[in-house]
Amino acid sequence: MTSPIELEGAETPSLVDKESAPQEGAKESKKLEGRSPGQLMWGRFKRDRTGVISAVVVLFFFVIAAAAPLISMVYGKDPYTLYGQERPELLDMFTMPAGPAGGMTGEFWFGIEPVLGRDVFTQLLYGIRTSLLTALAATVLMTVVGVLIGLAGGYFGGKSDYWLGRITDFFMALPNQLFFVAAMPVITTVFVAPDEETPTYVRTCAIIIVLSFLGWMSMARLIRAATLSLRDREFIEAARISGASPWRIIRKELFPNIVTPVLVQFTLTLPSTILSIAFLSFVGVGYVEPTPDWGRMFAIGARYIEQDPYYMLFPGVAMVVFVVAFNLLGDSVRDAFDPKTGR
Amino acid sequence: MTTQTKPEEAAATAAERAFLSVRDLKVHFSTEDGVVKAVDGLSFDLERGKTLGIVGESGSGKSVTNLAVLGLHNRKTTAIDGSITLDGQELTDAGEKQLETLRGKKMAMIFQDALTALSPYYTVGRQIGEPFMKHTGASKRDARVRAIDLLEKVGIPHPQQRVDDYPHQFSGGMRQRAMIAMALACDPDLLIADEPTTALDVTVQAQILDLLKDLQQEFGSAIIMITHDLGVVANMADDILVMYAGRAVERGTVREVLKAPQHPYTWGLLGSMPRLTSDVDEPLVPIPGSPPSLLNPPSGCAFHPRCGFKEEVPGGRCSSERPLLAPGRAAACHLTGDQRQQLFIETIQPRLG
Amino acid sequence: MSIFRNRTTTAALVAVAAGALTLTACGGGGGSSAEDNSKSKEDAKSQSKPVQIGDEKASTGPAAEVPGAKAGGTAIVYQEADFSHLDPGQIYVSDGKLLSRLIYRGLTQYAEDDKGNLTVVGDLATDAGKVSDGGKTWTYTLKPGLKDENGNPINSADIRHSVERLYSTYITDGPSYLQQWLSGSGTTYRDAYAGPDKGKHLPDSVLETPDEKTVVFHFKDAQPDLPQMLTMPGYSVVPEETDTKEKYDTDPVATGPYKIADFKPGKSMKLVKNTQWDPKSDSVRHQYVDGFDIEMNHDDEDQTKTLLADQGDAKNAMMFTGQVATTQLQAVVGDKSVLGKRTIEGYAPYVWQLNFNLDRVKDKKLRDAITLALPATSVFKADGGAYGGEVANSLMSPTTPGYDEKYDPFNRAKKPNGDIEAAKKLIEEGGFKGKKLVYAYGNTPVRQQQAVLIADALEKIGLDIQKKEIDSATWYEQVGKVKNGYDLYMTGWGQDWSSAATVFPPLYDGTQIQDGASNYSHINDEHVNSEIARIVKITDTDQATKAWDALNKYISEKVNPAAPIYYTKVFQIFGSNIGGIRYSSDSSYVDVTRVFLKK
Amino acid sequence: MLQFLVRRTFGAALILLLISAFTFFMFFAIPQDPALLACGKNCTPDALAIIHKNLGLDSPVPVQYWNFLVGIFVGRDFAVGHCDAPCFGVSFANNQNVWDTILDRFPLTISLTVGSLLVFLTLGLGAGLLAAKYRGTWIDKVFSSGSLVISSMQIYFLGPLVLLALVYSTGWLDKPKYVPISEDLGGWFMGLLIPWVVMATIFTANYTRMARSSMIEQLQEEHVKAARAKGMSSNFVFFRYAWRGSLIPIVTILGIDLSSLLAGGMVTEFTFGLAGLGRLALESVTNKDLPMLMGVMLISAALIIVFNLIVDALYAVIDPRVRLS
Repeated sequence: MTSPIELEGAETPSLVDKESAPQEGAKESKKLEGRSPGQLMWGRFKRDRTGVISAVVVLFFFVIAAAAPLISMVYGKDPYTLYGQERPELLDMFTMPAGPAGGMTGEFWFGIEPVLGRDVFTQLLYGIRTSLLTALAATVLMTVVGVLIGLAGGYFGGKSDYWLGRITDFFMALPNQLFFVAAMPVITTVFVAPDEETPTYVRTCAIIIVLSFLGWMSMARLIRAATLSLRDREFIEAARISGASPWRIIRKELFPNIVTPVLVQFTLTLPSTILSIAFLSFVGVGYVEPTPDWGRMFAIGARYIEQDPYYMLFPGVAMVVFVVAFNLLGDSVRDAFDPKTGR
Repeated sequence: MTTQTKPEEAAATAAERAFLSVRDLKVHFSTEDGVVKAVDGLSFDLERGKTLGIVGESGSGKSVTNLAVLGLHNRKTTAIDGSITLDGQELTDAGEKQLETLRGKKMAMIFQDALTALSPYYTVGRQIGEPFMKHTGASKRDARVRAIDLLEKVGIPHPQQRVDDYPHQFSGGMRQRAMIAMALACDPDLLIADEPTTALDVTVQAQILDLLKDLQQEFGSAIIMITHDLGVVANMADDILVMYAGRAVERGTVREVLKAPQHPYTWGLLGSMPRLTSDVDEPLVPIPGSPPSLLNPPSGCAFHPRCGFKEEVPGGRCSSERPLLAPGRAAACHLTGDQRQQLFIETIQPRLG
Repeated sequence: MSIFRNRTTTAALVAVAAGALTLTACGGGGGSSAEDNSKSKEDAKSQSKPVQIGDEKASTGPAAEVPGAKAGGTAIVYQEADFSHLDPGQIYVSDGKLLSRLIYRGLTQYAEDDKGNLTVVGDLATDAGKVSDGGKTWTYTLKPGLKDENGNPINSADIRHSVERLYSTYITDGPSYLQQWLSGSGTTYRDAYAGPDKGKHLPDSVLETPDEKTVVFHFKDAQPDLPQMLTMPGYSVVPEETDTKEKYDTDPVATGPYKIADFKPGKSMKLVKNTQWDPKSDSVRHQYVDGFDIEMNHDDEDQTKTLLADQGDAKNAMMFTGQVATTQLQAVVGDKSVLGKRTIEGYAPYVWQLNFNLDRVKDKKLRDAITLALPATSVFKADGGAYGGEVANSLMSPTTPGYDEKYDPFNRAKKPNGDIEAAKKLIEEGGFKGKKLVYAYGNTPVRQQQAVLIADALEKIGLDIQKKEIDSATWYEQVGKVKNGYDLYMTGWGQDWSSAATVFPPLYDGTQIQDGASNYSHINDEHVNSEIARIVKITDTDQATKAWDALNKYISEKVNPAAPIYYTKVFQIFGSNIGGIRYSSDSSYVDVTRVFLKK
Repeated sequence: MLQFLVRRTFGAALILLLISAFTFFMFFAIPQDPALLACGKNCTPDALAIIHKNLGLDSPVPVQYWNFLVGIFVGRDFAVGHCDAPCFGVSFANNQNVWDTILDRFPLTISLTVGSLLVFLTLGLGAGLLAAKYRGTWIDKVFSSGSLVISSMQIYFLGPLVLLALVYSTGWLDKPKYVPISEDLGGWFMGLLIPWVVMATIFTANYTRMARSSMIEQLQEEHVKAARAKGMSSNFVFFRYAWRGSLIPIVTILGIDLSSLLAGGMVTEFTFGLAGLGRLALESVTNKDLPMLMGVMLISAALIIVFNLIVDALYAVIDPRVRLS
């Protein structure tokens, strides 16, 4: 039993499990005096040091992603100029950065890219920007689709649930990553004139569409299960008997109770979406040269890891930090919503 | 029956000393929001063969008390102070291993909702037999025989077949009976029943209570009956303890407390209970306000923010000074005995009808 | 006629080093040791002299022993992908060529000395061929006692059958020189004869087998290059009685020193000694090792790392068409115990050029500007670093007879990485600023990087470059369409044998423009067309060579249909126990016929 | 039960049919002639026409699809020879029989996937259980955060690193390779050890988290409390009562992860140069080799369906409520 249900308690007639969780009961009694669930969640979250730090880290990534153009302006480099080509002394005869540690200098903070000789720092900034924004859009879209389908199936049950379930099964049975790879060229070739460069926004849209088209099922299943378990609960029944419309019940009664699984799933999905985008770029159907992309940096870095491990260093560390922070943040968000399952 | 001697034993000792004795028990949880004083200085005694009813609203500390007796509180976040002695043995400082040998054998618990308290993954028979095997070293087959025995005793038809059923194949009442059978597996001396009938409908409720009474007579166990339903207490208990905000506010025999309650909170409880004899048009009178926060309980008498009689006490003592509960038949209230009697007779009793 | 292609490789996923899989039959080449990079053009020049024709003595086995060679042991071969074909008639690419050197024999083959000089000698035939009728008739006599792996004798009927089956519809991928020379150019030869399946033979006026040992070819025109052409693996013998047609591609019959003992498509192939092969009948091949275990699915990087580490089995391992991976160059070059001792290096015959689609890029000034602006150094370095290639000064390869190293129409010597200023001037003169051009590239990491480099340079001179990525597996098919819709695309081409006659006609003959033809720039110049028609008929090699050189200069200066960018090089590494490794000018990879295990 | 089986089989067949149709028609939406792949260097219109005929590309797309479906059950004749049922056609790229190729690659993929599954279930669940058992202690922190950090590294990052550390620089292990289990058990095990572990890492953390959090959740369940109230030892309660309940969400996640498992196999095979289905799939996609793509797609989907059946069976084994309703 999750605590959002108990928070509902004040306005629902049945609260059978209060006594079984005395700590909760004790705390509820205070909550009921004043603060809203949101404030409580925020209060609890604020006290979770790991959560706050992870949130700061994640926020930091989003901020630098958003401010990439600004930062690069101040820094005085951009991710497209081939510095190594304009200044041949930057690359050695193997087209690797000539300077030590991947060519890190006061001028090129994170070194320069092998072969083409672009600036790694701005490349990473813009790469994070590309990946994050694409992943965010895709994850939001697949979350929305998943929640809607899950709610519809779980709440209405019967035939619609059956068919939605079958559709979900169908998509689950698809070898996803294979389909990403197979579908991407189709989308890009169908929508772009044969003699024009595929614009980056078309690729972005294609990636978002493909990923969310094939990525909503876990969310839908989760929400369906949660909705099913909630549907027959007394407070829903009560709302139904009191004549509330299905939409109202979904919105007012069901939705607040599935926020936790949705948020937790969202925080799980976002990093994995970033990794899926990286996968697409890795096999050459996602972003292509010269778009700076986090995932593509891995593909490049993996190619030169032995000669120039420093190129991989910053994207790699950044990725690990980001994914870890995001996962910890997910835990904290869940704890804040539902202290029982936390640490 | 393997422990035929027990009832006589119990009968012999019950008169001499309390079987369970709780003294100045404090159970404090540390949570992220601060320290919750779930139980704060509780004392009571219980003899063998007797039933103590603990009554109170949600969050008044009655369930916590019993979890503390069983040692099932979270040891990392809970601080326990005071003493709990069971059959002369101190429980608050007992080790986990020691408690394990006591739980199920000397003291057992009947949970409120058998649906959640029985594991869905194992058969009823197995769950009943498990403690028997553990405490008596019986074989699997003996445990099964024992389970069938117990199921029969608690009134499950065709126990031979039902013993291999899973809890979800039982009806609500049957599940509760199975739950009771599980608690009785080793003929415990102390039975804690945490709202054993709340989740059941009224006819089944009565059956279960009758069952408990019968069993108590047969085994001579002491029972703690936790409930917020005064009707159940009236039916079952010998003594009553009324709890509010982690403390006992009134104590006495069933007759004393129900016929002549002394604490305004008890009055409130009685007033909010429907009676067959009362006029249909007469509204129930709920206690105004909601239970206090245990993180930050009200000063003085914890009940004073909801109490309708605090003006009767001069000098605002209700909000500044905490009333104490005297031993024996008593109530923790600043009202004098006369005031209580007068108020009860003049304002409360007419309402109760 | 050869191009870079390999359709079974997942090229999109691999860092394709140097030229991925390259094609067969090339003359010339570099030395067997790793020289200083800058010197190799000199070496190539000395080796791009015309091929010698060997006599009967040079064609008589057994082959001269390789110094220090020992018999026994099994060599392990790392390959990235499965062989695209096993049917000789379908073999055109290098992996098949190397394999065919071990398991097949044709009428002629190349003998090679330590300097990479090539001599055509008889293989199944007693010599490189006897010419008559002004070069129109060639007569071959088979050596005595030849047998295939089943012990069936190989006679003139088998040769006739091997030629005739090339006309069958299931033969689609192999070279078509012989068929075209015998029965008509383009695909018209298929109309002349439909293959042997219906019991019909080519008329004696075309192909004649007067007795069991004699084969006579009658051509319409003089074909001075026939002995070289017949060394191509595509013209290896397929014994008539065991020809399974379509299925031959997976289960062929061996005639060379080794035969296939076990073949798991896409995974592995085991070669063992072919006991029916008689060393006395072969003046080139050896049979030192007991067999080859070919393990597939090792990409270049993997091969290089494993061979460089030289642990356990890898000591006995070698590359076929693998190359030192770009990413491993530093490690290999930096290891003194490896470089030159366990590596071979040499020119591949390929010229990478940026084709202009002349149907769309019509202004020569624009073409010249682009040619001048190309960052040739950066582009070749992206494809294998310093050891991957060399800036190209001309459309002719240093390995092709007639190559002129001093010829430099686009100032590559002084400005190897592009002359932006000069290009800008031309752009301004022509008013091309802001012109939109579509640059197509095969979608692999290397081509992507090159696209960035090229687009960057061309945008600097004021052009609007639209980069269009294309599946690398069908790259040549797509740019090979006449109406491909692209303006600029890079292709690589290498000679099939040591003559410009295998370069200029396919690439620049305007009469051959059609879908699938290799005239990628669609050049259709009267003078070029007539010159090509004239030069291919010249039987005097020196004279022809001079004429090709002159035509090369005309094409670049007067038409400029394609900008030369770089020449590719081959760099391979071997396990420490592999002996006899030598760069082969014939295959442009290691000479597999003389490999042995040292211990 | 019979009805259930019939329904599941029917459903599976329908899913496979839909996937094949989806793939087929999506493939033909690409404005590129699939015959180009089989065409070779001299891709003249004549040659193209021959290939169209050879590969059966000369009929309308729905007819081709029908031929494909029929071929699966009764076999087909191609210019390159007869293809026995089940016939998934021949590769455009090299005329190989698709079904034979798949059969050939299948054992590796199954070895890799199942092996890695076992590794990450053992490691992940083990770490999760330990973390839950010692919740709040350093053990919990080490296992929880350790698995989180490790799984944040990707196969194509971790793989080369591991190779460098264990194979190239030290020579402690041989390069990963596939030896059929029937030929050499030890070789099979040693050859796949690195791929198993590397592939398992990306999944481990998920299971550690899941095992940990659902154990913690289960430990607060009433029936767990009830079991302790009747005197069962905490270990007994932990491993019998709580564990059993935790399995349900874990199995659910496992069902969801199955297709990622195939994808993980794909990247792993590629990273270590192993020739399995994943590599075949990538090759066929990048090459636009339709028959091979269809074959791999269908076999992968069938695998997922079979795995899902196993997962459903697991539900029934774990939870009698599922079994008996």
